[in-house]
Amino acid sequence: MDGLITLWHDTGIYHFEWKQLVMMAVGALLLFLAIVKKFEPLLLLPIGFGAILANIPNAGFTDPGGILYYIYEIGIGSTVFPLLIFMGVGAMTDFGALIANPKMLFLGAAAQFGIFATLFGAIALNLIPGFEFTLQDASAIAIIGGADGPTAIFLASKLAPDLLGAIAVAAYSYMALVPLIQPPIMRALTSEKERAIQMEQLRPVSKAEKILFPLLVLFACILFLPSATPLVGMFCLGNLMRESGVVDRLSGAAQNEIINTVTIFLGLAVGSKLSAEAFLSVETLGILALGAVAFSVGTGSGVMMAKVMSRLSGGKVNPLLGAAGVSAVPMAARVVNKVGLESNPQNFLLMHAMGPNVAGVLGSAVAAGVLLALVG
Amino acid sequence: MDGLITLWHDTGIYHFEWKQLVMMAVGALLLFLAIVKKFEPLLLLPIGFGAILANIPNAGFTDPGGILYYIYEIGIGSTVFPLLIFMGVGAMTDFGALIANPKMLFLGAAAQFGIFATLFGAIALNLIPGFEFTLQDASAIAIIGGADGPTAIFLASKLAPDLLGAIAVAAYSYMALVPLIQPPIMRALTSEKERAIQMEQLRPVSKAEKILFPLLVLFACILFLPSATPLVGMFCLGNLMRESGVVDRLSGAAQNEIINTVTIFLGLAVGSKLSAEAFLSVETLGILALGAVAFSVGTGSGVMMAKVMSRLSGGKVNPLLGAAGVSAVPMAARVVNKVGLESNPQNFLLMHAMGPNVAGVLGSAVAAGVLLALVG
Amino acid sequence: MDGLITLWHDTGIYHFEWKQLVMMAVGALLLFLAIVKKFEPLLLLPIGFGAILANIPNAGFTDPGGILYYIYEIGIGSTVFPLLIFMGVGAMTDFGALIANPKMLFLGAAAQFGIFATLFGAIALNLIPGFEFTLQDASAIAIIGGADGPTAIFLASKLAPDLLGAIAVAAYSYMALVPLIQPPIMRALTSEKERAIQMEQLRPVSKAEKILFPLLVLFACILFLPSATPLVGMFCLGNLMRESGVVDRLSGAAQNEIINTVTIFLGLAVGSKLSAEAFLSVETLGILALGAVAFSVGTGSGVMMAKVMSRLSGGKVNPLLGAAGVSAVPMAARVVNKVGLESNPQNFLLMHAMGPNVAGVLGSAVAAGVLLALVG
Amino acid sequence: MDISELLLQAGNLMLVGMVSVFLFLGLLVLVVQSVAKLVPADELPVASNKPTTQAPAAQASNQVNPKLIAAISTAVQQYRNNN
Amino acid sequence: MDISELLLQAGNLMLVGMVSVFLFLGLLVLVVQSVAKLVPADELPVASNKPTTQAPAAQASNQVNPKLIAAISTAVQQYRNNN
Amino acid sequence: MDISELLLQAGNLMLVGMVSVFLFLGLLVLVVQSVAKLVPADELPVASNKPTTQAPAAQASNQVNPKLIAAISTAVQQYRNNN
Ligand code: NA
Ligand code: NA
Ligand code: NA
Repeated sequence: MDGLITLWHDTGIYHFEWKQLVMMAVGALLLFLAIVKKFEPLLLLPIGFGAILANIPNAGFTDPGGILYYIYEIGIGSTVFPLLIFMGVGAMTDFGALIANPKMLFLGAAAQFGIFATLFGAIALNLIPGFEFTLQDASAIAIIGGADGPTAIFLASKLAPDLLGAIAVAAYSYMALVPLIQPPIMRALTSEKERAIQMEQLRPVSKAEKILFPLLVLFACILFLPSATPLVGMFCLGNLMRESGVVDRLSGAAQNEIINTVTIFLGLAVGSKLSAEAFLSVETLGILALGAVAFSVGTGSGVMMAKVMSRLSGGKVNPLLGAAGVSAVPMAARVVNKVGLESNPQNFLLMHAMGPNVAGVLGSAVAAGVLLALVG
Repeated sequence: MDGLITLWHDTGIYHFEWKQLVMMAVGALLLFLAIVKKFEPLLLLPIGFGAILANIPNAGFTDPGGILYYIYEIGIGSTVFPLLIFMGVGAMTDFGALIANPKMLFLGAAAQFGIFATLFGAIALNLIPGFEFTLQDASAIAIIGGADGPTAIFLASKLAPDLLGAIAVAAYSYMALVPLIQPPIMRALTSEKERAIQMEQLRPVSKAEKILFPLLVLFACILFLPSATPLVGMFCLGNLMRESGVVDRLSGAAQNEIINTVTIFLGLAVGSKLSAEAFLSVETLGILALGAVAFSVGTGSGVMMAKVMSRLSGGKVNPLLGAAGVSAVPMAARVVNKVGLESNPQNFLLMHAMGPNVAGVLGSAVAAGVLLALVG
Repeated sequence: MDGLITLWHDTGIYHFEWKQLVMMAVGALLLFLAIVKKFEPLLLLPIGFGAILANIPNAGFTDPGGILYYIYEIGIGSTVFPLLIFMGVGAMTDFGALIANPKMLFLGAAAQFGIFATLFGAIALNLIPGFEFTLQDASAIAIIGGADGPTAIFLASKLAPDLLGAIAVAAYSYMALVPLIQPPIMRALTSEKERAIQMEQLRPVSKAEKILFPLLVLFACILFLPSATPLVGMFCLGNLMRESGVVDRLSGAAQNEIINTVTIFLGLAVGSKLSAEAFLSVETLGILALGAVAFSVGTGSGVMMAKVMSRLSGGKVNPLLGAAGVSAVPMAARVVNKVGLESNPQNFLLMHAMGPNVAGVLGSAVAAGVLLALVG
Repeated sequence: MDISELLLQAGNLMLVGMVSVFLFLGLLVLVVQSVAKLVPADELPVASNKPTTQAPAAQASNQVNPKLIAAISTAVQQYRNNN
Repeated sequence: MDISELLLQAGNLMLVGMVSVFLFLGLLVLVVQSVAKLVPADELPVASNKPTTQAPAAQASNQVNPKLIAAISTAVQQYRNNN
Repeated sequence: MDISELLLQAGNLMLVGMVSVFLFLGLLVLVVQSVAKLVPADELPVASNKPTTQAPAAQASNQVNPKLIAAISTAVQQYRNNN
């Protein structure tokens, strides 16, 4: 019965270190949030499961030859997975509301202040002993404020791969928490009267405008910000496939089989970066704290910008719309709609909030491009 | 017209060796079994086709740069393909019947005796000149008795890659032959009265139990048998995606696009290992003989265990259910149902047999983990 | 504000060279043809988009680490993508019309004269200073006359990777132009009376014949032309999955998720080869001119062969059918039908033209095999 | 390694393997039984005796007008062509 | 690099970043407005206030006979089993 | 290699290539004709003059109530959303 002793020496029980147990508990917590609380389950379920698998002693999931090793290296090390997700998101995005009211782009711009303020905050955290964030680390952390998962994973994989697990978890968790984080900030910064403002109906948008939009965005990006073209280019490819109407097979593949398959693997790969060494550090606490700051500041700056636009337009813009500028599509737009209905039961802001909402996606891709160009 | 002579020197006819012709005939036989006899066509059709392609002289399918070379190295060399199939099978498996009557797990355990008896048998074959199976070879061969294709391919790719083609072909062929192999053994070991035993209706199972089941199986595996976690982990991931109800997009991808795509490539890759050098040997005959033994012994030991449980329960367990413990889902469960109906036209055993049937999948994954830990 | 200067030095505007601008215009032209003119949009849209991305200065899409680099190396460098497309096309092809009237294979053979005449023409172009096509280059260019995208990409990636972009663009563009290129040639070579010939109804084809067809084609290819087996083998695998009727899941995957996904990536990868250095040369003009010749000669030789067969059969074959022999499925068959209806409103040639049409696919795969064997 | 040594090892593997498999699946029996006691039942319980979701579909199909099925297949076909 | 230097750089990044984002998205505002003027409207314009194509489906489903839906699910199931 | 040599090779390729293509496809003609003689016809033969399976679907769609189609698209949409 030497075999039984060999097996025993091989068991998890024999090899466990407390750190791995803690990381498995973190994985289980993510599964709980995904399944019971329905927090971004499409990502947090595979991330949580990946975190559990990656921390099994003696199983070798993340060693060369293990399945999570291959998935991470092929999919995230190459940045291919977040770009494919972005292509799929592009194919699922309707820019109609934004094209009808392009000034909403300013809200998507303003909300990115959450990113840059957090960057400053992350560097300021270095004043506290124990934190030693480089500019690269700080930039990768700050992009949590973009409220856009694939952008955060893309930038983190380029600038701070060691922090990728914590950054992705923070980004998706706070995106799920948008209905809790945003309303108090929105109410604090606006008056009852402002929140009750009704918007004019959006004009119809022609098919040609919708087809030209992704091409013009890409063109502007090529001219002025080439470092953002991987993200923006794949996003625009997806959107062009959608709007052109001539490649429905491909658009369908991007929206369904490709994005679904990649989501499973992306989640597992992110989870595989939730190793005890990388995650159980004071830096993770800092990242979680900074992420909350990022979302809050982004919401606030979006709302403030919307207040300015409301004044300038003579009260035709509901300041709540600014909160949708952080992206977190379509959650933030729904929150805007809900808070708006509280003040005025006739006030249906959902369509209007889709404009700043998708503008926020472009805004954070642009911010990521700026960060890549300047600190990458 | 030198060109025509060059072409002639390039033809298959000019280069054929008889061994390649024999292997093409083997490939054609597999196609025949798949298409005309409907033996596990989803696997045997691509395996047979892959065998033909791999044995074309001068075509280079399995040389570096050839498509079968890439598919094998990327998919099976890395063990990624069988694990993805297992994820898909997990997403297609309903553990309800097993959760309602967990004692059926003992039947899934007993049927694994087919594996370990075959391991002993494979070593004993070394007494015959011409056979030189190592313990690794014997373990990979024995797993045929697990009646589970991806488990067999996973273990063979780790322990005995040279035998992978023969092992996979034997595993899928015998799974298709379950309706012929099992009934005589089942009838021989049970009395008419035993076969007529009717089972109590299964209790309803709650959603929470179904969600917790894959997590608890994974947890037990982490604690006691980490070497089985690649197989069990991916299986449980698929099942959790299914039962959680919050990621239907991902569960659908695992059950459809991923498993279908991987099945084509897995079959071709297995077929590419049916080269003349590896397959046309006395060892292949040994593997085919041992595979038949494995299925028969597994069926018998499952039935014997069920007879013991029938006695202990005072005749509440139909001993036929033990035969479903070899897995071969859902074929073995259907065979149980059919044999049961012969003795008692009111006796619908299908649902009851799904319990030991899926238990057999877990059982052989556990057995694979034990073999990996002890001889890997 | 050093940062703004750094960003400025990073912009596309600062770095553009006129050649890249020209290539982006080429990409935009392909998008225009795809979206507005509906020229083979499934391929030309991703090719055009890929061409734009590949020529962005400072974005690194085609440098090691860039997404287009990975896609090209993994998918086309390995020849895996065109072979998977071919598998999907096989799964979508119904050989019924060809099996019912196998003599149509001669039309598919005759139309390949477009390939070999163009090969001669490409070498003859070397008489003009500035052209220096090797036999490999000439063969890759000539395959444009096969009117089959994946075959052209497969052969070009093996024989002349530098010309791949121009060859693929020419192949798909001329396939889209078939309704303009073919009718004048067809009318010039046939009399009104010939064009009015009505064909006998096709006999029913049994399921067994349809299942055996791909296997027999593969077998003939193995015996006589192993160098064509990668293309023909994957095509026959797809067709066997379709016709066997026992693996509908796999056939569906080949026809949908696999081919759609691969099409996006194949297009992007081809587009990534449209770099200024490779494309902006006199050779590209030569390739475009030779491609037009190839289609015209192929159409003409197909029609002439059909006239011979019409004579030999005593006027039972409509000579227009020869034009369908170039493949370009199903466009060429539709053109035949349309031109036939002009001369005789009762003359429905579509079904009859599907025979030479799919024969043309086999014919150009065979021609590609011959070229690979003799100049590869 | 000579054959008797190998046979001994194979026998040992057989013993250890079967013991492990029974212990592991036996543990699962206890775990599942405990969960069943601890977890409250669903208010509208999921029937455990449906092995696959296809069964009800197959049943239902007997009650369905064939013309309707034809119409639906058409729609599905169109749907698929568009995708 | 000491912390004050880093803070300076972070501040600089904040300034440059926000300026770039506003310039870029502001440029897009102008571009979209120009396109709207230059491009003719569709004859049957696409309604811009439909965020997703699911909305009409969801609406329609309220009007549909549940028995019909059951029949359709059956058909879809069969269709799926064949694929 | 000078140009006349290349032209000679190209001419040779043309000849060899066309001969090969005709021989190969001609062989297939014989093979298919033989198979047609050897293989028994289906009892309910597959009509060979259907190029695609869409044809019957397209036909059928003319007979189908548009309201039904709408209902079905809804169902398919729902089905798809769940997948
Ligand atoms: Na954003
Ligand atoms: Na088993
Ligand atoms: Na052709």
